[in-house]
Amino acid sequence: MADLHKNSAKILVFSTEKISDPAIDMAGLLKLHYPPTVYTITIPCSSGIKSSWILHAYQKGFDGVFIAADGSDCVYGESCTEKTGRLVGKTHELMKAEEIDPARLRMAAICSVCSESFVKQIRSFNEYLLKTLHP
Amino acid sequence: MKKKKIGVYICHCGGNISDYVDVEKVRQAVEGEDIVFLAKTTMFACSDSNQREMVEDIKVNNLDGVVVASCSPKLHLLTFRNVSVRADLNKYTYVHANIREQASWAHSDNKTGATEKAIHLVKAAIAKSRYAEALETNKVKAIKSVAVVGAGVAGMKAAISLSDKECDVVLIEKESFVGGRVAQWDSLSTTTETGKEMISRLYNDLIKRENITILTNSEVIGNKGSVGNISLTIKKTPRYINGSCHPEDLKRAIAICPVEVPDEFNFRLTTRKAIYKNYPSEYPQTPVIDLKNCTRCGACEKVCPTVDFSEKEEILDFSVGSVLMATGFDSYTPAYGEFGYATLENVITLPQFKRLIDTQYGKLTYKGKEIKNIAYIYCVGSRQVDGENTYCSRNCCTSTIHAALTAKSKFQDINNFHFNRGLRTYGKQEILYADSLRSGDIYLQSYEDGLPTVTTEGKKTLVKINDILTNGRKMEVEADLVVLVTGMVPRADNSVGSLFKLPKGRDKFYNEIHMKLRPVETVIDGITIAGACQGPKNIAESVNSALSAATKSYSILSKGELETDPLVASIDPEKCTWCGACEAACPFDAILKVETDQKVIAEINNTVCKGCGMCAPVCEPDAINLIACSSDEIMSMIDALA
Amino acid sequence: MKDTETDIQDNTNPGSPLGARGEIEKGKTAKYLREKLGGISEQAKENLKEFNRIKKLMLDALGEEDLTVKQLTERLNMPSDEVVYYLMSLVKYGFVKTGDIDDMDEYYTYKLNK
Amino acid sequence: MSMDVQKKNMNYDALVIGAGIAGGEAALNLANTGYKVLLVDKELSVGGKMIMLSKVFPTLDCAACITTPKVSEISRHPNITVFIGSEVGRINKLSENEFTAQVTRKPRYVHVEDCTACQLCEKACPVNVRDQYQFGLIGRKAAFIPFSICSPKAAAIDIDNCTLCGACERACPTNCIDFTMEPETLELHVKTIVIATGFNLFDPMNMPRYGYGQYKNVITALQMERELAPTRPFNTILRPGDGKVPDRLAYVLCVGSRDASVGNPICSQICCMYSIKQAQLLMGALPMADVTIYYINIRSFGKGFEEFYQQAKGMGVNFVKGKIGKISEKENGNLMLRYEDINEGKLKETEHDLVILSTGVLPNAGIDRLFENEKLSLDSFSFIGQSDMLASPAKTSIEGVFVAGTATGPMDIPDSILSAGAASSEAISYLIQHA
Repeated sequence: MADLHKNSAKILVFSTEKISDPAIDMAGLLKLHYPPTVYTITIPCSSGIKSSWILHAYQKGFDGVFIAADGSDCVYGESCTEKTGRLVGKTHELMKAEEIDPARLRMAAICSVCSESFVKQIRSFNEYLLKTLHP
Repeated sequence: MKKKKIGVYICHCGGNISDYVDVEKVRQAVEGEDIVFLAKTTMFACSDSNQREMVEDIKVNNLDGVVVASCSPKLHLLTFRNVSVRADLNKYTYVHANIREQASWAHSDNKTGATEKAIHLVKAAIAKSRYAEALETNKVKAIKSVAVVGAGVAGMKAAISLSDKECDVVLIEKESFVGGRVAQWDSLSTTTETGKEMISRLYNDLIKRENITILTNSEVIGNKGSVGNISLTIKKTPRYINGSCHPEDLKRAIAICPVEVPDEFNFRLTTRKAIYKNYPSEYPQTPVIDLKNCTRCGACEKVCPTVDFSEKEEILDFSVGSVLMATGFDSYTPAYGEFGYATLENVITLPQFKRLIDTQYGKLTYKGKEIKNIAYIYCVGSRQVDGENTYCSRNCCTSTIHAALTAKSKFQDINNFHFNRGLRTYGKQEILYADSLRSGDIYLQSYEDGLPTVTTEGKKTLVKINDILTNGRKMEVEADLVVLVTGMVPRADNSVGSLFKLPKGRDKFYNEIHMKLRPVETVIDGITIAGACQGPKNIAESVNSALSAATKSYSILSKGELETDPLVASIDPEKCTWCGACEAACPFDAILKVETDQKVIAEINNTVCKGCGMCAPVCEPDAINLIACSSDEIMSMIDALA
Repeated sequence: MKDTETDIQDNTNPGSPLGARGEIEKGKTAKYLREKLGGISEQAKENLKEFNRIKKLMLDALGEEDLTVKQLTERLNMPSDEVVYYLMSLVKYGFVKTGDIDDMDEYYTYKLNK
Repeated sequence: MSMDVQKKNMNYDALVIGAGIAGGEAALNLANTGYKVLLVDKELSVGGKMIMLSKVFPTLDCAACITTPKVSEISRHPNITVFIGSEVGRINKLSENEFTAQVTRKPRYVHVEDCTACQLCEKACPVNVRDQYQFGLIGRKAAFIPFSICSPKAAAIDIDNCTLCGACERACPTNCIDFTMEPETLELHVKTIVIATGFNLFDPMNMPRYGYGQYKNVITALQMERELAPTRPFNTILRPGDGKVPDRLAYVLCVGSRDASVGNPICSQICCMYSIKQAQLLMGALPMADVTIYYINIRSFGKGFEEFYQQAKGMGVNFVKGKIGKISEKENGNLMLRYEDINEGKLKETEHDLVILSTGVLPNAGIDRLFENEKLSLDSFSFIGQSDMLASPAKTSIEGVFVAGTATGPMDIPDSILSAGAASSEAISYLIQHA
């Protein structure tokens, strides 16, 4: 594990069952590689993520948390984008209070075919986390 | 609570997983977990023999649940839930771990990393399994009625097929007339029937059925509910013609109408009036007044008593169990100047050419000039190297050759020159290609890096190519008419698709769940797709997919009842203090304010709740959890992944 | 096996007099068919003989040293494609296993699976 | 003859002939709607040709991952009865929704319900013959499990090659082997029929200039398919002539397709794509190898196909537009391909060490002869004729008889599945309308 950390940060991804999961699956199908210390937890909708989960991940040693949000494609309605944005904002405040770099929480809209965009986002996030946390 | 006993199965997937993930190492890493009673590896977890073994294991060892680590749950979650059910377990005790798409394939460049990740993913699944409880599915009444959106050949066939199965159908067409693209064609390959005749045949079949409602000039503008009971709001624009119009009156009305606009039915080759019908036998037989272009001069009203400008737009509500999308395709419109399109006057598209040869007799002329030499440039808007349309449009090679042969047999002295990129007359269509070669058509081919050019020299239009079939020789044809073989593109107007949140594929057509396992279903439960809205198809292929989609929509509803996941939100009445935040967050009005034991709290209406979880993070006292996605489960998964 | 009037279940087998006729013992039915047919086909007999002969030759040769297909072809003086077929069958049945590949990454050596 | 036919009391709503991917899909659709289905196949397993494949284009899913769950669902569906190792005989239409069909069940000599697939019989059997499920690349026993993911997973006895030594019986722990089994012919009543008899592949022995059969390093694409499958015969890619790991492989497309001289002028629709798929898999399995595809036109017309073709080019697969004239063999087993390079207009010759013939799709003839009192029309290529090809592709010349999959002509797996969807839709409608 120690070796793995040299070039890959530990990232928890919250992904949604119907929209971003298919993109992440397709990234695998197309063998678009990304660091193997990126783990996905699937939830129905990105606007259902609790701040407490994200903070728990940092406590447990995750370097970063990435929300693969539904964006405007959300099957539960357009308010998803705004609500997810709000909970990210709230979590950022909580992170600041606990002196965690807010940039360790990232969000991007990943639609069902955004495999390349997902991998790009994760790679850049990984670089950022390695630079700031494991220089 | 008694300690659980679970079984874990780690799949080789015949090398797809085990070539990169050391499955035995994964097995050893998880077999010691406290609730794991047995852990096995298997060549194909989904195989019949392994499924039987799982059932046996569960029964013999009284397991409380199983975890399978294999491919994406999109493929086989249901397979293994069913295995659990066969072993008398509740299907919600099953937990899936995806170690193929998200481990072995994603990290095929790093076997150690892939194995480590697989171990963590399986441990997280085991953690989730600890909390996975038996749940009762929600039973929902299914309305035995299907809305078919789009009355082209796919939609019409789907409607007939559903009606045959004693299922009510509402067939919704945005245009004023049914028949879609096929109604625009006369001669079709492989049959002597014209496109118009085929549509007439289907329409005559449709209208004699009492369980089909046909709505033309109609669009779905609202959508509520979910599979089994979907409420649609439909806007129906009036035809402004009341009752059946007398043919003679109509002729007079059309003659007198002073408006002339480009006729889309003939791909703008001709014009039509503001009151019109596209062709005499068109359905419905009532003409329509195109109010956007009508000047309200009132001339038609005077000669045709059925004209009625007082008709109002109607808003209709329909409740259906399933929606079948058959919204078709658009024909690619070349860019300004692409092979001379819109800049040279004798450059037209394939659909325009087809209308041209259908509507002319004796001599083939375009803009007053007689046509003898025709150059066809293939793959315009398809197989693009620089553009977004990287796909092949499948049908255009055959369609072009058929049109070229039709032109040759209908008009004299036609010379066809096909500037192609490799002919794709697949299957039996090959015969048509052979016929064309025999008739003397000339084929010239290029690769994508040496496409033909269209230039003018004086009054001449020249098409030039370095022909790879003759050793890259520079060839030049003086063409009277250049036909751009334009392919199929997704509908520019995707309003109905976005209304239902239908996902699109890389080619921007609607995407099926799985090309081979579930080819007509979408990730939106109860919405099926048929015909060319899913990707380029010819008529027979569209019909096959339409009938498949009809069967699928029907089978969802045929029992009159369907089961939905009970994965809804739940409220802890102890913690809830009713602040109303959840009610405001819920997009489905599933949260009610109730009074119990002198306390006002929130309550979830389980039949309305869709389990999105939007209410959970906004709850200050943290009283809301999603079943199967509770904080306990997520936190324990995070612990296992850390 | 089943009463003729009942519906036949999935994947059951065609009719068999076993059980109906007391004299044929379960587990010893090959003898019954041999007697009924009056022996077995010459071709099947020949094929078995040939396989046993080649199997013995191959296993003996590999017993001396590890060999490639080419070397076996020379030792056994038989066509190399036949060698591949029989050798790979013996790998499948567990008599032989695949060893290392040569420096050119072209030919594997094969050895006895002890 | 009629003396032998047992008129058992067997009635089904639908008879589906052929348990490949199309027949299986049609049977499941009918059964899930509540109809009783009899599914008949002449092979020892359901799954048809697809279950034998490695991975499938353009998604590179493994074929087993798609077929096995369907096969498993078929075998346990309460509304589906499966007769494998069985052939349909004469069929008569008695009235609007009443057909009689004779089905002959060949003995497997194993009681499937008792077999645990322990393979002890296989171990005990002394016989070795070429394994038809590995297309002759390797041997199998006369007592054998057809292949690892077959369904039902049970042993069978190859009676033609069995020496009746009895070793298998003695080894069998459940006493499920039974040489007293005899063929039986049943007559059943059904209300509708779906024909899903699939296709045959062109036999390249009919094109001697390619040397198939004579040159051992000329193989068919289906043989390569087995070499690439998870249950592969050699556990790596070897050329069958001498066990060499190949490094200059060539695909010859349109073998027995688009070729009026061998009686098959039509395009087989799948060979370009399966060859491109195999080339991609070979690039993965043999990273140092050169793979060349000799083609006339690449027909990557389906959803995601063109992108898949471009992906193969990107991986380094070499595409040569050329017609192969003749193949000859060198002493070391390598092959010289003489071809006309269409781009350069020259005759050329190149050396390869393994040549794969992408053989075309031919009709699986004979089904029309089973219909005794009605005529099942064929098209001009002997595929089953479609009476209303564009508007109702699953309808045949006989009302109540429908056709699914490649029985009507070449098509790929997604199209076969959609065509099976259409056939079952028509059959369900027919059953409801003629209830």
